[in-house]
Amino acid sequence: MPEVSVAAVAEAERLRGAYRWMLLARRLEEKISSLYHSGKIVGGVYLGRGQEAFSAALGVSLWRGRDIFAPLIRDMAGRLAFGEPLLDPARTYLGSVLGPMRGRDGNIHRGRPAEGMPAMISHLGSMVSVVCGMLMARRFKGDLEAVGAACVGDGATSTGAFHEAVNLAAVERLPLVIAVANNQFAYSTPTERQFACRDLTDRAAGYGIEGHAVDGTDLAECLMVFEHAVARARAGHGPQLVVGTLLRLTGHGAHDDAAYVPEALKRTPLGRDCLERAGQHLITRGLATPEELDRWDREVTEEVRQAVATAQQDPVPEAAGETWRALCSDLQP
Amino acid sequence: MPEVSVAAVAEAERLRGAYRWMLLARRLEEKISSLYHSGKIVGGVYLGRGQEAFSAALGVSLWRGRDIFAPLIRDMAGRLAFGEPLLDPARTYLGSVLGPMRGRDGNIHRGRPAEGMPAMISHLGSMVSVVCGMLMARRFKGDLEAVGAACVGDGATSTGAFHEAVNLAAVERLPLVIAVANNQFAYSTPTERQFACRDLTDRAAGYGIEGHAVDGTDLAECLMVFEHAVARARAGHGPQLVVGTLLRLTGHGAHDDAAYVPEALKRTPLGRDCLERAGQHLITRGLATPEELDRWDREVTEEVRQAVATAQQDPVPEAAGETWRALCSDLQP
Amino acid sequence: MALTYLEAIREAQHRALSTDPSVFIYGQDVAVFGGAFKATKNLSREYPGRVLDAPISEDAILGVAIGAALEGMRPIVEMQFADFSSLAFNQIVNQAATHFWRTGVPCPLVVRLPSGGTPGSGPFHSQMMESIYAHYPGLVVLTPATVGDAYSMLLEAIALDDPVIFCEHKFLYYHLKEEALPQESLPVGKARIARMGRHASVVTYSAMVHEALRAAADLALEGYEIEIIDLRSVKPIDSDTVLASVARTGRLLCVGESFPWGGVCAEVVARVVADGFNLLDAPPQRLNARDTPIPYHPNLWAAHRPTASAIAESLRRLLRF
Amino acid sequence: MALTYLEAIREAQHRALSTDPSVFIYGQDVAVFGGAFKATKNLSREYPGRVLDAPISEDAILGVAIGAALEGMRPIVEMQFADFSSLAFNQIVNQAATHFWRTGVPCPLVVRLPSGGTPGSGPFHSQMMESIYAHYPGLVVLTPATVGDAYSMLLEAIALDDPVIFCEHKFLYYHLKEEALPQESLPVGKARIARMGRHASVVTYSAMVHEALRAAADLALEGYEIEIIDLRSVKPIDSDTVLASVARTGRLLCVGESFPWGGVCAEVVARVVADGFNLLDAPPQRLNARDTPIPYHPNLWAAHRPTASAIAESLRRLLRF
Ligand SMILES: Cc1ncc(C[n+]2csc(CCOP(=O)(O)OP(=O)(O)O)c2C)c(N)n1
Ligand SMILES: Cc1ncc(C[n+]2csc(CCOP(=O)(O)OP(=O)(O)O)c2C)c(N)n1
Ligand SMILES: [Mg+2]
Ligand SMILES: [Mg+2]
Repeated sequence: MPEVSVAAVAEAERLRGAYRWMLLARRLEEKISSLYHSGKIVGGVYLGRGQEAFSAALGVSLWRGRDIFAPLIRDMAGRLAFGEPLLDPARTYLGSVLGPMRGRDGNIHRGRPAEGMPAMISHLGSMVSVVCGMLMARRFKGDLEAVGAACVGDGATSTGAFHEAVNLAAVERLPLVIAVANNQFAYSTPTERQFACRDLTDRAAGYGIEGHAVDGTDLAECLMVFEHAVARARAGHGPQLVVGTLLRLTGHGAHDDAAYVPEALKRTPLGRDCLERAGQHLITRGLATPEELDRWDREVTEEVRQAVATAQQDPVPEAAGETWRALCSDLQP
Repeated sequence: MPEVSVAAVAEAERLRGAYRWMLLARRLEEKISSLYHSGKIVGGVYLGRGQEAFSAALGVSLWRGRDIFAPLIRDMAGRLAFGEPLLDPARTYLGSVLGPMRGRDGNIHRGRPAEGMPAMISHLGSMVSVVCGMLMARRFKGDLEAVGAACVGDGATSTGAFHEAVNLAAVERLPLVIAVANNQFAYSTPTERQFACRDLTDRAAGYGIEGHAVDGTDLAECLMVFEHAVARARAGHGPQLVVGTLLRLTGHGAHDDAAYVPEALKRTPLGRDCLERAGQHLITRGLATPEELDRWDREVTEEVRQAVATAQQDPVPEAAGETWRALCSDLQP
Repeated sequence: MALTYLEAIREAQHRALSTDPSVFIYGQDVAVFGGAFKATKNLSREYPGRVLDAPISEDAILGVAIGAALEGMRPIVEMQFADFSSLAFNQIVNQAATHFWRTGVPCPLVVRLPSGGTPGSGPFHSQMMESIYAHYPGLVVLTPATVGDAYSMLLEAIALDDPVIFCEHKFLYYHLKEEALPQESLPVGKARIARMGRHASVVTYSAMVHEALRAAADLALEGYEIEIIDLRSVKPIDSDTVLASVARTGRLLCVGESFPWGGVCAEVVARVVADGFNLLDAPPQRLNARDTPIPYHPNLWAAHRPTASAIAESLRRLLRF
Repeated sequence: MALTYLEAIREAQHRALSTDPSVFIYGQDVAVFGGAFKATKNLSREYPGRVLDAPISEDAILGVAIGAALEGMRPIVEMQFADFSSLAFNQIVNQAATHFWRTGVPCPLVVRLPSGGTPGSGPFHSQMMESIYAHYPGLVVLTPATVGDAYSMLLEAIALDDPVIFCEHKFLYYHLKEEALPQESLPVGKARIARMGRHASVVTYSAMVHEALRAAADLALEGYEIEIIDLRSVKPIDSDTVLASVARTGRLLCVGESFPWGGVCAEVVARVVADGFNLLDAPPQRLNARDTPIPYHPNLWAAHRPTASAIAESLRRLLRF
């Protein structure tokens, strides 16, 4: 058996680990999608198919339980990698009252803000400044090590909220990683109707921050870039803008057939499936065997089955049990 | 008498013309400031001292009556150069009911939107997208020649409104000139608490538009850059970001002594008075004599005196004459 | 050939584009895609260059509409959901609403807000915002409850010289059908008697009109004739029609889907008691959604907003008084 | 050593910073400059690193406050003028207000809004926004009218676990003085009887309390005893105190400086008639600002907002009824 360096072992483990999260996210979302089409899901369904590499790479690059991760609508892989319990998505999508939002809010809006994962509001761009505030709080409290990551899409970069937050993060030199998944579309709107710059990383200089471009379909590259960006942020080099180029391999939501995505675009390198590529990569580099991948697949499929089965047994919210109070103090409105 | 080219004559005329607008603005604002301190002005006073070259150069670069000019709080010079009647500021500051806003709104908020000069609201950054809309209207109506200019300060570049508008202008490839007067402060806040980029022109690439840096204290340079930018916009090259570097040679408002501006900064080249420099330039290049400048000074001072005297005789708004209706249609609220 | 409420909205835009060259449509995904709800389906093909996709920039979208309006255009803005207009709030209330009064130059534009709750939509895709916008001077705020009104009021909104907030209700988009578009219609600013009655008046608007009608049908079985007033426009409010109804019935219940504090119902009650105090035989009542964000789970949502049975319950209490 | 309303606000922040390490102040020009109105004067020197200048980014400023609050801090945000909070509207009503209800994690922050009209300030530096924020579930909205309340309510606001919109009135900043800060005070959520009376009740808040007191003094000369209720907090509203007053006087006038459509006055009237209809001897009335933007010229401004004489006039009509 040839000698392998510690670094190589660690890298192999990271790749294998990230791949497994990608696989879990893919299988979970496939299940949610099929439940949606049979009318079993409460609320809307937005999937991350094609974006698992980019998302999982970010998730595994952060310190669970220490860092901050603000996912967006296509970050199932990153959420799971960062430590979200599998039951959280299962419960929210199936309308269980035991999910983290107790039926009050749902699906992509779920979060565990006390554990470093804010619960997004729908208004795109709005979470970036919230992560800034969390990081400022850490700094006030003397924690100079924590990194915060905020995920957005290409479309969200057009929001005023995004701009204000990134600029503010630059002024405060916050350890913020801004992960932009440029999946070529915002709902049906192609990037040429969204911005006119050559590449979204061109924005970095305008904020005075560091920018990184990455092929979002390539897990190994995503891991490398995010690990680097997180390390730079942690080391005090200020906000890091990471732009991943990829294609949304699904409709905007489960209701959308994405007929507006040109066939030709799907056949470009952008259209490659990051999960398949990552699997190939593991096999080609000898980091996993095809049998292993198959076994993982069976394992995660079973994990998904169990989580969904549990959530399906859960009680649903009942109006009678609601307090109908929005205030946390005991003031009487 | 040596032969001079047509271009040289035209350039001389532009310099002389712009200088005269600067002088008029300076004298008018000095008058308003002294009226303010004797309690004769209605509302707040924000002055453009030190910014006349940058502002006037933009004003004279536009086509009066055809183009669009959206001034901000320090653009007295540009307004006058673009064609605002001197009585408009005199009347608004003195609370005449005959001013363009009829006492309903005042001072820096005055405008003549039907004549290409929108009336600003206070919320910084909000006017840029309004100019975009005006330009889109022109395009809809088949006018492909008009240019629109929107003025902002360094501070306003941090607003979401600014970002959304510039990005949208780039997507629509609008003939928009964005004039950023970087006067080193937003009220008391220095630029290092406002943004972290090396230079605000670094933002241009991030929007995919053309950017131009200019010494805002140098009239000749401002003229050259704005004429170039306006011509580029008019020729279909899309939005042009022009950043003028200068210093606000006054408080934020007439109520502010600007004690927070370091003395050392005032002694840098940024602190040079653009009006004096422009006068020197005219004399040195033989484009005007000291006597001519003195004569202009007497002339504009007299113009100011007359405008103020007229405005002071004007009737003031009376509540009894108000319709107290905000709707323009005859719907009864 | 029955037409839905949503199709009526599309038809009105179609007609406006075809008859007035100054009309254009601006919003996210409105062009080729035809809008998130398909309210602009095919319009970009039929009117090339006049139905434009916007970036995700609600503030700038409104700024563009305002600027274009000042230059004589008549923009129709589609917000993808009413809830996202919170990001255009400043441009709407401070720029569009104040413009005519400040400058004498009108600012004719329409902001279409897909409003209101549907099951599973949650706190950020269910809001009613009419009470917020109606608070501000200079805006007209419309809340059509029928297919015919969706059509005729949208056409009127486009023709008005004032900025109009057009609150269309998503719950009615596909549910509500009518056989044909109206030839005639009440003008904006006039309320409609949706059902005549004499024991109590329900004043309401938008989707709640239909809940109220169902409640009235229930109470008819109990021998009560409930009059239902559909406000149609919440700014201006047609106080005359409301007062005339209260004069007939002596009892008032005002029903709204928005949050309970302030808003349309409070305004209607305050007007009625100021000008029609002596017409009342019982304390006027309000029924609104609960004072929490709008829940995502349908079980909670159904208990959050007023429903036919909650309205009927309120009416029974009011009638017992 | 008399203290102004503004100094009381500064003192409250001073005390909060000194007693609670989780408090910090964020806003434009609040640090070395001490704020546009000097409400944070010297605080950045006394509490280095805890009073921070923000860029002109109202949305992000609120986002920062929310994020910091979620992590256990207690941010105080100063808006330079209440009017500019329109740009933080989304973060306030959709993020801060909904957070506890959605997630169970509190979001304790205070947004200080320098509010209300002063002569010559015009449409964008004069607004009252309490009616907008109070509409949304999840917010507490305070409107102190006295030096003592400015102090004690701000301290209470900072200590509350809910997001608080603190509407301080610019017209009172320098005008209003008191000899000392209060040792005790009414809790947030309780209204105050600012003047006892028996012929009519004026329910009001913020700067209008003082106009109403002047009107009451005038009417006293005419033999009428007017009771003045200072709401102090407009969300929650202390309906009990209001109803008790109406029970004593039988007549209600509600006065507010904000726009007339909806809002605090409509809410108060709607509550009183729903729960205290039989207490009323006359139709309850409202007096608000006019339904136009706020005029810049002092002549127009004085006629736009309610004044002591306009209140007295309304009261005379109410008393004649
Ligand atoms: C401010 C705002 N405007 C509009 C929407 C409606 N909306 C939801 S997702 C979406 C497209 C987002 O595109 P992008 O940011 O590229 O993310 P992607 O869906 O491609 O992952 C839009 C317009 C929203 N959520 N927020
Ligand atoms: C959105 C918004 N926030 C705050 C203010 C208050 N304000 C008025 S002028 C000003 C400073 C503006 O600085 P800058 O843009 O650099 O322009 P300058 O005054 O230097 O010309 C501020 C903060 C405002 N008008 N708009
Ligand atoms: Mg996208
Ligand atoms: Mg500046």
